This record gives sequence, C-alpha cells and structure tokens, in this order.
Amino acid sequence: MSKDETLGEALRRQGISRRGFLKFCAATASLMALPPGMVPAIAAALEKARRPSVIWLSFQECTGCTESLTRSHSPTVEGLIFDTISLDYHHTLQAASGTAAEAAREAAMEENYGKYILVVDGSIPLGNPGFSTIAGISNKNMLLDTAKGAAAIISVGTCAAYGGIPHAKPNPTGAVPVSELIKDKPIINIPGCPPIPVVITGVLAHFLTFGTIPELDELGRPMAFYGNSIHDRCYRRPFYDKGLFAETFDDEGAKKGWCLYKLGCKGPTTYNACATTKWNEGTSFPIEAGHPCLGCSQPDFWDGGGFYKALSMPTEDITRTAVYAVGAGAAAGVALGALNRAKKKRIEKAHEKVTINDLEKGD
Amino acid sequence: MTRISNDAEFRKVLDGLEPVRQRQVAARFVENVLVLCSDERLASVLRIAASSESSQEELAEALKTARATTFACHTRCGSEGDWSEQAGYFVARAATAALTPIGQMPSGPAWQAALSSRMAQTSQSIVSGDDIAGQESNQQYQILSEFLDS
Amino acid sequence: MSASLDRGLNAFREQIDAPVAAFFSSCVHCGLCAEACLFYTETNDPTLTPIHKLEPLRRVWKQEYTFWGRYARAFGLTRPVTDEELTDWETLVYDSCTMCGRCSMVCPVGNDIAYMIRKMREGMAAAGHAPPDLVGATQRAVTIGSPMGVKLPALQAQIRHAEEELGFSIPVDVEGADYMLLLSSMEIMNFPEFISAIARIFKHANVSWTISSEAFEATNSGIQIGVSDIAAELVERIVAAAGKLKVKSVISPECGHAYMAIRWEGPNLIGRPYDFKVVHILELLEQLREEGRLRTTGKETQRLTYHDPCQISRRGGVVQQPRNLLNMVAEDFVEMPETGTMNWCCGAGGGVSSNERADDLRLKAFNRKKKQLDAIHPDAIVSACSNCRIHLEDGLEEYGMDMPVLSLTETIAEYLAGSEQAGSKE
Amino acid sequence: MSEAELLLWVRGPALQIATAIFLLGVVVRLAEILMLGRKKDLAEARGSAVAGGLRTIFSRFVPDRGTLQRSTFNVVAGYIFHIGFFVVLFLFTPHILLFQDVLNVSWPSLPTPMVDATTIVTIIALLAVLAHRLQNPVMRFLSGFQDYLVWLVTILPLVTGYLAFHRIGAVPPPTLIAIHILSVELLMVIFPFTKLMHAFTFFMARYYNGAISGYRGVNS
Repeated sequence: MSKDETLGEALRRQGISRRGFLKFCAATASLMALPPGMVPAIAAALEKARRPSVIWLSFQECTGCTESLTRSHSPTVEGLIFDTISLDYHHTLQAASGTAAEAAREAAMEENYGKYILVVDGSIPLGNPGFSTIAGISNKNMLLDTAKGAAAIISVGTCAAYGGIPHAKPNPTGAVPVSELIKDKPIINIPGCPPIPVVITGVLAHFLTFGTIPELDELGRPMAFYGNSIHDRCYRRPFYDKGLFAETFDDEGAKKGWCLYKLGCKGPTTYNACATTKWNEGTSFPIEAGHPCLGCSQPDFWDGGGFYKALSMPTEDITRTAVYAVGAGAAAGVALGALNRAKKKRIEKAHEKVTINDLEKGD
Repeated sequence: MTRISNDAEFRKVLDGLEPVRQRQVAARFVENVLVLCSDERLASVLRIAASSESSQEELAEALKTARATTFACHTRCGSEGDWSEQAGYFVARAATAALTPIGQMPSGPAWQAALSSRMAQTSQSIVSGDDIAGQESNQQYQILSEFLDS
Repeated sequence: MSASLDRGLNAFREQIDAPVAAFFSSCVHCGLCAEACLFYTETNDPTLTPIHKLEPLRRVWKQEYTFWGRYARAFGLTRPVTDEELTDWETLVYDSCTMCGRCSMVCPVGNDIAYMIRKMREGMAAAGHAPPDLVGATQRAVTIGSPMGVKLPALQAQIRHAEEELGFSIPVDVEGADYMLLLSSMEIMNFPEFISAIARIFKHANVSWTISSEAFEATNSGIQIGVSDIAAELVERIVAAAGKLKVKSVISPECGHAYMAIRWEGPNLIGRPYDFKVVHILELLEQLREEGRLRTTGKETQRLTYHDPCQISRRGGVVQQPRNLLNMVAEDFVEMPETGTMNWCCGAGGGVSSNERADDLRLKAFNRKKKQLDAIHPDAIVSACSNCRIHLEDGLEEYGMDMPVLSLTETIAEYLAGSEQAGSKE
Repeated sequence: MSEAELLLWVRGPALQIATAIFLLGVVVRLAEILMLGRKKDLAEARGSAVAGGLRTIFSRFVPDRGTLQRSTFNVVAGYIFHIGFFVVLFLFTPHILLFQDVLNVSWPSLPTPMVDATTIVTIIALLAVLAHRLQNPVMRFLSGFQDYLVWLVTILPLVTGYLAFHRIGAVPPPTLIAIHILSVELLMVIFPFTKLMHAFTFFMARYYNGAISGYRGVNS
C-alpha cells in the first residue's frame, strides 16, 4: 500500500465495488445531513483524495474508543475507509514499539508537517507528568509536540473531548481534555464512551471530501451527528409525552417499553446519533436494549448525580444541605428573635404613660 | 269633665284615640314645650299636625321637616353635650313622633310625643337644676282632658 | 411632656407583636380588603384600601423587627417614617376606618387589619396625630367621666324622669346587686328611654341590678383614640365601682365599642382578670329568655331587619342572641343580604362619628347600608348600639329613606308580657 | 460555561446555594415572627382560640359570598394560578422525583398531558392576574416593584418549564432545562426576602386571625 495511492484506488484494490463505494458516499452524505445532490461530489472528492497521514495518540484512556472502531463483527465500508488512511502511529495497533514506534511518529510528523491529522483519545493529566507517559514522554509534552504540525485535531471519545472519566470528581490526575491545552488548531470533538464508529469515519470522510472541518456545535461536536438529542430521536419519546414511565427494570412498564426517564435516562440532555445510527451494525442502542442513556457524550457525564437518578434529581446531596440550612436558620432566627424581644422589652420599659395632656404636640 | 291622673290611664286613652285625634293631641303636647327648641321650622310642622284638615302630602312633608330638625339637633357621639340644645332635640323628636303614622313605631304617636316632650323638659331641668318631677306629665294630663272635652 | 414623633414611633414598636408580623409578612396586595371596606366601595378611592392605612406601621415593623429590613434601612433602601407622613395618614387611620373588621373577615391570607389599626392608633395618638374632636372627647371622658360631658346630675334627672314614667324606682348604688348596669352617654342624652326599657324588663324578669353613681359611663374614648393608658384608667373606674358594690356582673349597654372596651380589652388594659363577669345586655336578655324569665306577648307585624353593630357581633361575638330575641317579638324578621359577622358597618363606629371632619365621608359610606336595605325593603331597622342608631337615622335622612331605627332592648320592652306596661302603678 | 456545565451547575452547586438560602431565610423569618410573641389574653374566653385559629386556617380557603360576587375575577384567577402552580410543582413526574430524592417520600403523579394543560392555564391565569393588577385601580395603587418582581419570578419557572418540556425555542433543550431550574432557584433565593413568604406565613396569619376571633366566640 503506497502512500501516493488515492482512496479510490485503495478501495478498488481491496475489492470494493463502485456501487458499494457510492452507497457509502450516500450514507455519509445523509449522516452529515448533506443534500443527495452532494453524493457524486463526495464520491469524486473521495476518489481523488490522497490517503492522509494520521497520527493517533492515546493518553489516559481505556482503549474502548479503539475497540469501538475495530471490533466490528464484519468488515464494513467505514472500516475499510479507516484502513485506507495512513495510520502512521497508533501504539495499540502498530507493530512497532518503544524507540521504533516513536521514530515512526517523528518521521510521519516531519514528512507530513502541517498536513497530518492528529487523533487523540484519552485525557491528559496535568497533576503529575508521571501519571501517564509514553516512552518517557509525558502526555502533555507529546500532545503539544505532535499538535504543532497537525492540520487538525480530532478528539475521539469523551476523555479527549471533555476529560471523561479521568476528569470525574475528584479528578486525581488533574486530567484535562485536548482543547484545554491546544488553542491554535481546529479541534473536532467526537465524544462518546465510546463514540459511534461511523461518526469517526464520517468526520474523516468529510475532511477528506472537503478538506475542511464540519460545522461544529458549541461543544466542538459535528452538528451532523450531534445536532439532535437522544430524547428528540428516541422511539420511546411518545411514552414520555404521555407520562408513561418504567419504574423499575422489571416492571410492567419496562416490559411494555415505556420511557426510562425515572430510571435515570439522560436522553433529554444528551446529544449523539445513537438513536438514529444505532450500534452493532445498526442493531439497537442502549435505550432500545432497556437501559437508560448514560449521557456519555456530554461533558462531566460521570458527575451527573448517578446514572440511575432521574434528570430532575439534584446531582448532589441536597438533603444534608437542607438539614444544615434549617438548623442554621433556626439558630439565627432564635438569636435575631431574642434581639427583637430584648429591644421590645427596652421599649416597653421606656414607655412614658400617655395622659390627656400628651395628645397634642407641644410647640 | 274628664280627669286623668296617671300614666296608665293616660296611655290607655291616647292609644284608644283615632289616628287623626292622636296626632292632634300629640301636637298639643309638643306645643307645650316648643319654647325649648330654637329651630323655627317646628312651628309650622305643628300647625299641620294640629289641623284635622291637613292633606296626606302636607303631613308627609311635615314629617320630613320634623325628622330633619331632629337630626340637626341631636348630639353626635363623643361631642360635648349641651343639655339646652338637647331639650330642642327632644322637642323635634316629639314632633316627629306626632306625625309618624301609627304602626311605624312600637307604641302610639301620641304616647311617644308625650314621652319625648317630657324628656325635653327633663333636659331643660338638667341645665337649670330645678326639680320638675311630675310637672310635665301633669300638664299633659290636663292637655288631654281639655282635648277630650273640646 | 407632649406628643412627638418619637413617642409615636416607640408606641408602634411597642405594639408590634407576632400576629402583626405574620399579617404584614402575608399581604400580597390582592386588594380584596378594599372591596370589603365601605369607605372604599362608596368612594372608589384606592387610598382608602384598608391595608394601605397601615403602611407606616408596616415600615416600622420591617425596619425594626426583620433582619432584612434592618439592612435595607442601613443601605437606605427604605425610608424612615416621618411626621409629615403620619399627618397624611391621620385621615386614613381615623376618618375612613371604623375598625369594623370586615376586611379582617375577608382577607384571604387572614390578616386581621382592624387589630392592626387599633394598634396603629396607639402610635398616631402618641405622635399627636389623633383628630382634635377625639382628643376633646377623651379629655372629657377622663376629666368629666363622659366623652359627651354627661355628669351625674344629668343621669339623676333622666332616672327621675324614667321613674316618673315607670312608677317604680330605679336602683342606684345598691350594694350586693347581681348586675351593675353601665350606660353610654349617647343613651343618657339621646335615648333615655333605654333606661326605662331596661328597668321594665329587669322588673319583669326579677333581675337584681343597680346603677353606680360613680361609674355609669360605659364608653371608652381611650380605645377609640388609641391610648391604652387612658383606656385603662377608664376601665379601672368601672372595676372599682363594681368592687365597691360587690356585684357579680357588669352589663354593657347598647353601644358597640363600650362592649369591646369593657368585655374584651378591659382586663388586658388593666393587666389583670376581673373578679366579675361582663355581659352584653343582649346576652343577658337571651339568657333570661332561655331561662323563661323573659316573656313577651304579641308580635311586631312590620318587616324588621337587624343591623349588627360591628363591635358587638363581628368583633364581639354576640351574633345569635339578637336574632333569637327578635324572632320572639317580630313576625317578619328579615336578614340583610350580608349579615351577622359579615354585616356592613354603618360607617360611624371607631370614633368616626365623633370626628366632625369625617362627616361627609361617613354619610357617603352610608350608601353601602342603603344598598343593603334596598335589597330587602324593611319597614324598620333594629339595632343595639346608640351610635349606629344615630348614624342610621342620619344616613336614612340623608338618602331620603323613611324608616325608623329601633333599639332591640326597647323593642323587647314594648312587648313584655304581663302587667308591667309603662305607666302602670302597682 | 458550556451548556452541559451549566446544567450540572444548576442541578448541583446552584441548587445547594438556593436551597440553603431558601430554607435558612424562611426559617429565620418564621422564627422572627413567632418570637415577637403575643400577650396572653386576660379577658374571660367565650370560645377557644386554638379551635378558632385552626378553623380559620381552613375556612379562609373559601371566600365569602360577597367577596366572590364583587371580586369574582380576582378570586377565580387567583385560585386558578395558585392551584395550577401547585399541581405543576407537585404532580409532575420529574418534580416528584426531585422531592423523592431530597425528602425520601413520593406520591402519584398526574398524567403529563394534564400537567401540560395545567401549565398553560396557569400561565394564562398569571397573565390575567398581571393585567388585572395593572388595570384595577386598587391593585395598581398598592403595587410596587416587589409585587411585579414576585409575579415575574413566579411565572418564569412555568414558562421556562413549558418551553423546556416542549423543547421550543432557539436555545438548545438542555440549556432550556438549565434555565428552567435556574428560574426556580431564583424563586427560591428571593423567596425569604419578599412577600412570597406568604406561602408560609398565611398559616400563621390565619391562625392568629381565627384565634383572636375564636376567643371571642366568633368564626372568622
């Protein structure tokens, strides 16, 4: 596989038919909410696209994101697209290790300086550089170093995008997302724990097609995939609107497929494409499987007060605050009341008897 | 000659009189104390009350005047009372009673007028400090006797 | 020593208690109290809204007795109460409020506005903002013993007059009597027939009673003007007389505020419970009726209605008694549309009738009573308060309505059974 | 602050702050009132103050006929918005879950479409009440800044809640939810410092009113 091979050539070499390729282009277009007329343009652009160099850095992560991408049950077009990029560094997937691996990264950086795509999964610990190092290089330094020559950065997974689980309270490593450290490069966040594979390839396809980054929401996510909340696209939404809720995981409501709001579903505040693209080759998504949405593509989803706590419940212990507040209020109130009483006593004591001679003002 | 010497008899006779006669004798009772009231409207009121020829309209008008006089004369709650003015008030009340149709008051107009006239006299006695016990009632017995005989 | 803003504000501070604080905390300016107040409904003047009449008192409460208000004051967020303001409020607190308490019955959050007006008057009076007429009445009450200047000789003359009419004597200063009768100056001056009516009834029912020559005045200008010190002094006179004559009970006559003063405020004014009972004349008559001691013959055929004096009914609790009594002597007793504890004030109570400045307003407000009467067209109105009675007569005259106003006690006396008819000599 | 952070903040720290201010403030105010005390009534009682007080707490829920006739709109609109507010606050599933979490007690909810309709009715009633306040001479005369402020913070949670539930508007739904929660927190924070306190003190006011009357044998 040569580096100069175009994407089209690479796909054909792997036996992907033109029809199959166009189907992928159409799917990509629809996922990105582009008009159908764009499909030929996407196809033409992808045909000619040079396989870009991609450097994949993994920091404080669980490899779930990589697993999500690679653990497809059968080869898919998106999987193959992924194969056709020039993944020059990915320490989980690459054969090389240690010095050789780092050399490959440095070589790719040098060769494609200013053009390569930097993909990051995992958060970066700022607490102590030693918390997470690769080949003796701290995550922070490696990110800053590698980001310099990147054309764009894709933060894959909630950890890279928003800090994710390492960032959860009390955040012992001082974990931060990529966006906290890199301010001068375009960053595309593809959050999710893990993110949906087709979303990652879709974003890559967009970049390859247009050479630009897609339209992003205020959290840096591609609008095409994160424009709707789970709740807005959820097939159980009618039950929510009617007020029919499963109370427990095995009650009648659960069996009837009623809304999981009371069981802690974060669908209403979670933006992702799960409800439309679904998982496992479009088989289902968590809510369809009977489990509330965890809200994994949202910042701080781990600190949202509990996965099984309804969205309207407080995220913190209010009861204790309430008890303290009532106690403090009672103490303060009694103290203030005592002051008032003392004052009234004083005034009563100072009362001058009013007689009939005191009813008119003296001059 | 009719002789009346006590209130029981007096009242019985009064209550037994025709309405017009009651009014007429009541007017005489009031006249007897009229000097105690400085309001000049009462004199004409009494003329109408005393006359057997007065029309319904005249009587109604006179009653209105008598009432107005009453309200003009009474002492307001809490204000300093003047017993000579108060005497005038009772004269006006007596005149009002004289003209009030039977049935609108718990007791007959003549009896009411007689009582109020006596109150006027009592009020006057509070000013003067005189003991007038029985004077006015005796005079009223006299007036009634004369009225019956006339 | 004389009245001053300082003394007034101190009186406000002294008067504010938990109910006042709860009331002010609860007001949401819904305006319903205005619709319950005849001074507003007959003038449509929003400044006469009952709760607004308390604004200076409310500010003192807020600034003195709330944590937040103290800070608001420190930061200049709330103005202190000034003497000019109290001048402005004088007519609101005295001229356009009879303390009838109808607003207190209507307030959805339960504010007893009349309770607060009573307290506010303490401060107004101490600050020298009581109406001159009330000041005069109060001074007469203390110095002469009657706000209208009625002295003992006057009462004696009226008693003699009554005795002459009755043919039997009226007990004065009888030690050991069961009941000591109080009278209002109004009764002595304007309605002396009340004395003979009572005498006839008591003779008929064989009640042991007396009048004290030392304390016969029932009214209490102190509670109208809002000076508890003076009110207490006036109550003490009655307590002393009752003690001297060793009576078991004191009878409050047909006068609204007198009942409030002697029955409900009295012990609190003097700071100790009485060792005698206080009954309203209507309570006593009803008790006699129940015991079968009060018997009547014949019935009034005119259409009668009963006007509840506010301080006797709504504020005093004597509500059912007059109705039972009236039914005993009236064939056609009709209630006004809003009656009993919801009755509309005549417009003259709480010192308003003593206050010449308020005359026009008082007569204007009477239009409310006119509307009530127009709904049922009675032939006569029965009431149990001389002040109501005078004002009803005044108002009826003003509005050209022809309707006598009767005293309930006197009406009962007219229908007494047996030979105790007026003038009969035994 | 991002939308998600805002939502977490209003559900967490902001709610803590609001709850603390609300409860502390309310308890202080109630204690201040109660501790002012009242003198023992030395007059001989005709009725029971306690019974009268308790009675009036409930009897004042029913307006007297005259008031109802003269101020029909005021009474009816007032009732609708109060009841509506409580229905929406206490009978909507997500709200019950909140109370359940804090108080550890739960109760049945009303079907969501009914809560939805109630919200609309309540908002309309509140708008009507405001219009009435502006147009009625007495209410306009009595009203000051606080009356309008209190109206605003009362209607805000209803409007924002409605928008958040229906996910209407240019603002993303989670932000709407955050704004909704924030509006409730605003209500809670200003509550102890304003006449919103009447929601607690009216029990006391009615009790005192009823007790004063009840002692004299009057049902007020």
